[in-house]
Amino acid sequence: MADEFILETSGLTKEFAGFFAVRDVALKVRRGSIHALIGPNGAGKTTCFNLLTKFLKPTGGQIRYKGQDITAMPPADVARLGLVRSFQISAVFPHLTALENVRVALQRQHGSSFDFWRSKTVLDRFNPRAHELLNDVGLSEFANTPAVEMPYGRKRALEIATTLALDPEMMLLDEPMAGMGHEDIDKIAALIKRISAKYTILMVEHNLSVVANLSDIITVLTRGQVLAEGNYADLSKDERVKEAYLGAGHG
Amino acid sequence: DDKTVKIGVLSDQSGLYADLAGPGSTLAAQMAIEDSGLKAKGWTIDLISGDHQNKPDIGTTIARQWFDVDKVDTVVDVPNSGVALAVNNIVKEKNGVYINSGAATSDLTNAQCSPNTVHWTYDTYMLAHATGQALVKAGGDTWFFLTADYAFGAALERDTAAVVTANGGKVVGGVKHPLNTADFSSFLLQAQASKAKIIGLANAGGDTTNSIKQAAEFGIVKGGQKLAALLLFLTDVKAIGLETAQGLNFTETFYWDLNDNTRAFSKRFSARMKSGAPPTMVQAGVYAGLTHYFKALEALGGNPHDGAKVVAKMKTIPTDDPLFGKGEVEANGRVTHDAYLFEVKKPSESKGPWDFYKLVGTVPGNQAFTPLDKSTCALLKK
Amino acid sequence: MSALTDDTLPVTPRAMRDEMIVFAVMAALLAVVPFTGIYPFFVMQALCFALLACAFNLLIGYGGLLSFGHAMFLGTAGYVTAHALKVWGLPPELGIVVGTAAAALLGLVTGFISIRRQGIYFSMITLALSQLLYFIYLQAPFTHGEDGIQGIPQGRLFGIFDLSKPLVLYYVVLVGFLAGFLLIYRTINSPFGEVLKAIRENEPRAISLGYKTDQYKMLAYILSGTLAGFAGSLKVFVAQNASLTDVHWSMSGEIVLMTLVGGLGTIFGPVVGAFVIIAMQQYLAGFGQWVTVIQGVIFVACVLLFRRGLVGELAHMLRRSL
Amino acid sequence: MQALYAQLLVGLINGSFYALLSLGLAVIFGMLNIINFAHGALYMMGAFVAYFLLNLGGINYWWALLIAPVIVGIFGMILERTMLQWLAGLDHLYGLLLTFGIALIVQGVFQNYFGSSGLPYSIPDQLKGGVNLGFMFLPIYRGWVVIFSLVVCLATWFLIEKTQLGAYLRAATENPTLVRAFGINVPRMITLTYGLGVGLAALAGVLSAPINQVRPLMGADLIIVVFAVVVIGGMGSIMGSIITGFALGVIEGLTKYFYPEASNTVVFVLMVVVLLVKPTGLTGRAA
Amino acid sequence: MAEAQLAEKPVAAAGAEVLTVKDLQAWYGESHILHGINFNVKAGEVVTLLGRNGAGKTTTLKSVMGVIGKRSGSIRFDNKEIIRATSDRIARLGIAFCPEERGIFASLDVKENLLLPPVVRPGGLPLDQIFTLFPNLKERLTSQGTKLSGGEQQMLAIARILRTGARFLMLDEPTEGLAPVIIQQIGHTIARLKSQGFTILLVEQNFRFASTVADRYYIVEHGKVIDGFANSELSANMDKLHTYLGV
Ligand SMILES: Nc1ncnc2c1ncn2[C@@H]1O[C@H](COP(=O)(O)OP(=O)(O)OP(=O)(O)O)[C@@H](O)[C@H]1O
Ligand SMILES: Nc1ncnc2c1ncn2[C@@H]1O[C@H](COP(=O)(O)OP(=O)(O)OP(=O)(O)O)[C@@H](O)[C@H]1O
Ligand SMILES: [Mg+2]
Ligand SMILES: [Mg+2]
Repeated sequence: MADEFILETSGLTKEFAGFFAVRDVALKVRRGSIHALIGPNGAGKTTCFNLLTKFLKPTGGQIRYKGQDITAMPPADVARLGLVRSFQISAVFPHLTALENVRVALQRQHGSSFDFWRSKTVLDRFNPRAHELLNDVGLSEFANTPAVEMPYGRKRALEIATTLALDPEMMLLDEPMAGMGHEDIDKIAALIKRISAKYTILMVEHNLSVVANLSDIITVLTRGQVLAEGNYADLSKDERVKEAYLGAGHG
Repeated sequence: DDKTVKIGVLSDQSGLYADLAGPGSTLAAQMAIEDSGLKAKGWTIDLISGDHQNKPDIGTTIARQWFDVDKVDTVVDVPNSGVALAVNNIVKEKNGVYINSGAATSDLTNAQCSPNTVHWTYDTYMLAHATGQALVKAGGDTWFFLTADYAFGAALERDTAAVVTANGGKVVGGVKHPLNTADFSSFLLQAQASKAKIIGLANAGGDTTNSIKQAAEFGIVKGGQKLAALLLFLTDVKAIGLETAQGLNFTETFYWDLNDNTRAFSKRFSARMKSGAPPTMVQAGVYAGLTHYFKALEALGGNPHDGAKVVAKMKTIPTDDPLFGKGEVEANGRVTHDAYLFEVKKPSESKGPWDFYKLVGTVPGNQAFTPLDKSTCALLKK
Repeated sequence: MSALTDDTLPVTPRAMRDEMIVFAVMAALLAVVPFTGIYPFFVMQALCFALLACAFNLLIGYGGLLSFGHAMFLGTAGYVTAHALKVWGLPPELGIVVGTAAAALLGLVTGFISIRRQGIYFSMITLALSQLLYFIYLQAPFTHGEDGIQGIPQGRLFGIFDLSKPLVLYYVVLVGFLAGFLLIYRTINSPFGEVLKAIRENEPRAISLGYKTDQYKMLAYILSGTLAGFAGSLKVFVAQNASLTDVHWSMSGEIVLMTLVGGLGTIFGPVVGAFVIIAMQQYLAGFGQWVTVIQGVIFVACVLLFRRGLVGELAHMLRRSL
Repeated sequence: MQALYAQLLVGLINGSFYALLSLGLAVIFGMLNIINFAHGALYMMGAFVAYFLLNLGGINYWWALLIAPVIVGIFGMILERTMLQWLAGLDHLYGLLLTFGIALIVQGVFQNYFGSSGLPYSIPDQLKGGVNLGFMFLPIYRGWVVIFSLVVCLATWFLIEKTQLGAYLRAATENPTLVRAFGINVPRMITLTYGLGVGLAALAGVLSAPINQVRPLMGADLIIVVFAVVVIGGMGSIMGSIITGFALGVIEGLTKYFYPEASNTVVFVLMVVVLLVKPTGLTGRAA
Repeated sequence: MAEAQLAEKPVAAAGAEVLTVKDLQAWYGESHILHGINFNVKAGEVVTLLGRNGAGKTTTLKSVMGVIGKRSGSIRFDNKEIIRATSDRIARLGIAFCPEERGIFASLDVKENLLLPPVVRPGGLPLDQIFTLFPNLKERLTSQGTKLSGGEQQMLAIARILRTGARFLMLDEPTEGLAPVIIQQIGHTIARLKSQGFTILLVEQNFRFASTVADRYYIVEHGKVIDGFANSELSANMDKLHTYLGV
């Protein structure tokens, strides 16, 4: 049944001048699940994300999203189909306020973005929803703060709120917890858990407790290839995974 | 009677033409006012100057403002053909007097002629005819043109070529180069290969000086070909240096060392110039044009604010001044006077810092400029 | 590009109210100019350049795209309008329409070539395109080369307003300027303007949100070019000539200067900048040879001392967006 | 056909000026992130200094080749210390505007004192005359220009791309604060680099003095073309601008033969074409 | 050999204060970020600054390094006052800094990045040791610096300052974005460096990691140091830590 997997790849490969960053990856992401992609540094996780969201062109292989072949689609179109990503290095609109950051995303969702003859007060109708989203990620007090002035961890939260504003069917989160303090990590983890009821999530994360707590299924990538797949309990017993990723003292 | 006039010297004060017009033109105008003796006769004459920066926009705005706000009656000089033509329209609209000395375009007295305009010193037709005719007669019967690719260059080439053929010569080739070219070697190679006896430089300013300089480098003159600069000023020769410029032929209508009158004037002039330079023909033209203008004012006896009337008066009086000698203002506004073919001296022949020219021939005023029957000026059809 | 607009303050409703007040003051001041003894032609010319600078500012200040060839819109519209009036004998309103449309078309064509380039490469490709156009205009017979199109008839707007009367012309130009200014202001503060700002801030992120950023930049570019062309058409009636200086790269440079002197990315900066630069050209004309030196000193001082531009500095002092 | 060889050769000669000038510009852009609009004015100063050295100090062309770049380079370093350094980290536009202002001032001052038509400077005796190559007459001086500038270009390229000093420079462009925190006196290094770039411009000025009039505006006309060369080569790429400089000379030479009116425009056609095919220039990195 | 050499040349006698920060205040433009930071680091110690996001930890390191425009108070390093010194001088005194945002240079390849920081004194780690620590780097030496994966860039940022011979290292969140295996390696590295006489000032969010390497902790909050204790007192302070950090 095609509907079971929202995203499927086969033979996905990316080569940089003779170096295979991703090689022959077959990935199946089940609708409604939280799927984690882990692996040592340089394993090709970010490259994988870039391929899935079309920021990079695959050297080979195929990507199917909701049964549709998106291998040759431009990035903005992919986003419009509801497959949206966050960036490993935090990506916000620095001189817009948190509220405006979120609103830009809401606006795309609801059209009228080319209307240069209308006043932007028409955008005020998005404010309630924007505040709601900021509230969800604990940023209410920052609504009118320009993003540059926010601490690093808050920027990550803002980025997630912006992504959620698109009401995507599937979210790709690249190290959403990197650089966050414990409180924030817990907050965002809870948030991810909560939204996973509605959305499918594929995430890259090095924070093992997060991975362990959140993910339904984990794919381990090394040297561009899939090493193993399974749930946390199984994988933490897998010798190969231990050696390549977890190191001694886990399990 | 109203005996006040205001004169505006509109020139290029800071750009390419600043040396040959610019502050020197203002000085020439100043001297013309002093020499006219009108002050003693109860006239008040004010002088202002402006910098059109070689932009038609700025030129017209200054001119318009001069008429509207500063109550200027007369605009003089205006080098740069584009600006000159633009100002021409304004002066006509405001019914002022326009004594152009600095511009080369013969359109001022042809298609675009105006009852308010007098064109003094030179124009492309004159340059082409005087130089072309004299050189062909001296045996330079095959020509190659190095032409600046804009209307002025094209006009110079067209007019010269016509004279050359009319006098039995032949144009064997030519090349158009863009304005402000730094390197002419390519074009000079083509000129060299054409084997023409005369290489006509239908360009101006830096283009002319650079092409002359590089022609020397490529041994063009040594190889037996001759350069004819169709438009060259005293300041250009100074800039190139006699070493390189020697033997060059070209036409001017004024040279400081022409006769006692010009020498006397030039001595007074250079004493007051910051650089100590003698007047160029454009600056001399400003002096002479204003001198003639003052004669007309005196003849009118006052009320100098109807420009067309003043110019009409200028046309009825024959011109005669110490710098350009005798001539007349023709019905189309063209002033005729003698033109001279010069050759640049060898360094050994030069006796002073500005002693550059040898006179080789004189073209009488009535032959040097566009004959009235060939002028396309609408004023002539009346 | 972000360093250019680091000081941009978020636009709040209060800011918009402030801006409307300043706008009203500006319009009122301009409306009484003819009765103050200030020379109207100077103001008219400055208004044309002000509109031009505002159009340019729309692209750089809000779209983050520095065009170094904006003179091509000014010049193209100028030539086309001049030709339409003089040779085709069209009435003024049609002349303006044709000229502005030509600029829009030019925006479409050049935008298609340039819009995908980034940063300095965008600037340079626009410069290159405008130089190509300069070459074409130098060669094309209808422009009359360096002599330009001269003595353009001003005619009667809508058959009613006699544009050869300075007072009438002044108000026509003023209305044209204010209309153009308001359109730009609205564009900046429209849903479209918001997206544009987001793209300027972080383009990859905007793409990942599903925006086809090239299309937004393209629209901004065409709008900016069209309005610049509109300014060029108006200018024909003021200067009564169209010449190569309007297409030359130094004119593009001047547009940048005006915007910068006034304050990049500020609403009123380009207007102030245009007035300052035009005034400088007019009043420094009397300084003869020193004019370039004085200009140079002013630019240096601007960069070293008033980096945000005159309006930008003021806005910064008042903590307002202007 | 022979005429064509001749055109290619003179094109190459011209190209060496473009290469030298754009090299200096690329060094300054690459290392300081400043679009040095004053480059043309400094080139002009190089030529003028050579003139003064000869006419006031009796110092000949050969010494001028060495001394003039140093003098102008020092002038450049003073500019950098007093003005440009305050622009570090700001957008390119400010550097461009500031150097544009500087160019206006320098050119204006020279114009005031020396007029716009310029001064003569003649070819040194050792390089006078020419050789007949069969297909053309080659002035010896021009031959010298090509060879000399080629050597200078390659030496500069090596310094910047292949030495540790060059690595400091490149890194300092991206993140001067961090490089400084590694213990390198970045401000001084930047000043010296600007001096180097400016010195290259002055050197080109000295080289061109015997060929062109020594005019205050000699650089103003050239600067836009040189910019184009740098962009086509890829902003900041040293090798890119050297190669493009020479190549443009040749292409221009051919244009002068086949369609001379367009010879000043061909560089822009080239730029449009190159940027359409390769968005960051021939060898450029992303902007 | 290298290790023996290193051991002979400690920066200061063990136990002496290498870095003493008193009443440090710092500003970003108009905003006052640090309001009086006090702490010290003794030779051969690993000291960790802990605190919530935005507390001012990075700013403290940057102030020591001299890259914050406006700062006041006193920073003494090796008994020299450096509050007013420029960062290049500070670096040559033997302080090396690995920034939070990594600061890998795009215009340099990996090797050039690695060799960039000049050697300020003898005794840095030789290249082969660095490559055993971070094998990924060896493989990608000719890549453009910023084409490395996030984690590889972090490794590069740490590796390059180990070469310089600086004996006082400031690492700002060195484990961010690294895989657990690598984090363990970095832990070992820090322990090794410490045993060789290096002094390390660490900023960490990853408390679990910090607790494996640190000798002492300081807690930073709102631009002030509000508490400090030794690793041995850790268990006694767990409750406090919980309220400070939410661990
Ligand atoms: N544009 C590129 N050119 C060359 N090599 C690249 C490029 N992008 C990535 N790589 C290489 O591909 C490999 C995979 O990189 P990627 O960023 O996907 O790793 P990752 O799994 O996300 O690692 P991390 O956990 O450290 O972020 C790395 O070795 C990297 O150096
Ligand atoms: N460039 C800057 N301009 C203005 N404020 C800044 C700047 N950088 C940081 N800040 C502010 O300074 C405060 C301290 O920041 P700092 O980076 O030192 O925190 P930190 O403790 O390192 O936090 P994190 O754990 O997120 O790295 C924060 O409130 C932050 O918003
Ligand atoms: Mg990654
Ligand atoms: Mg930090």
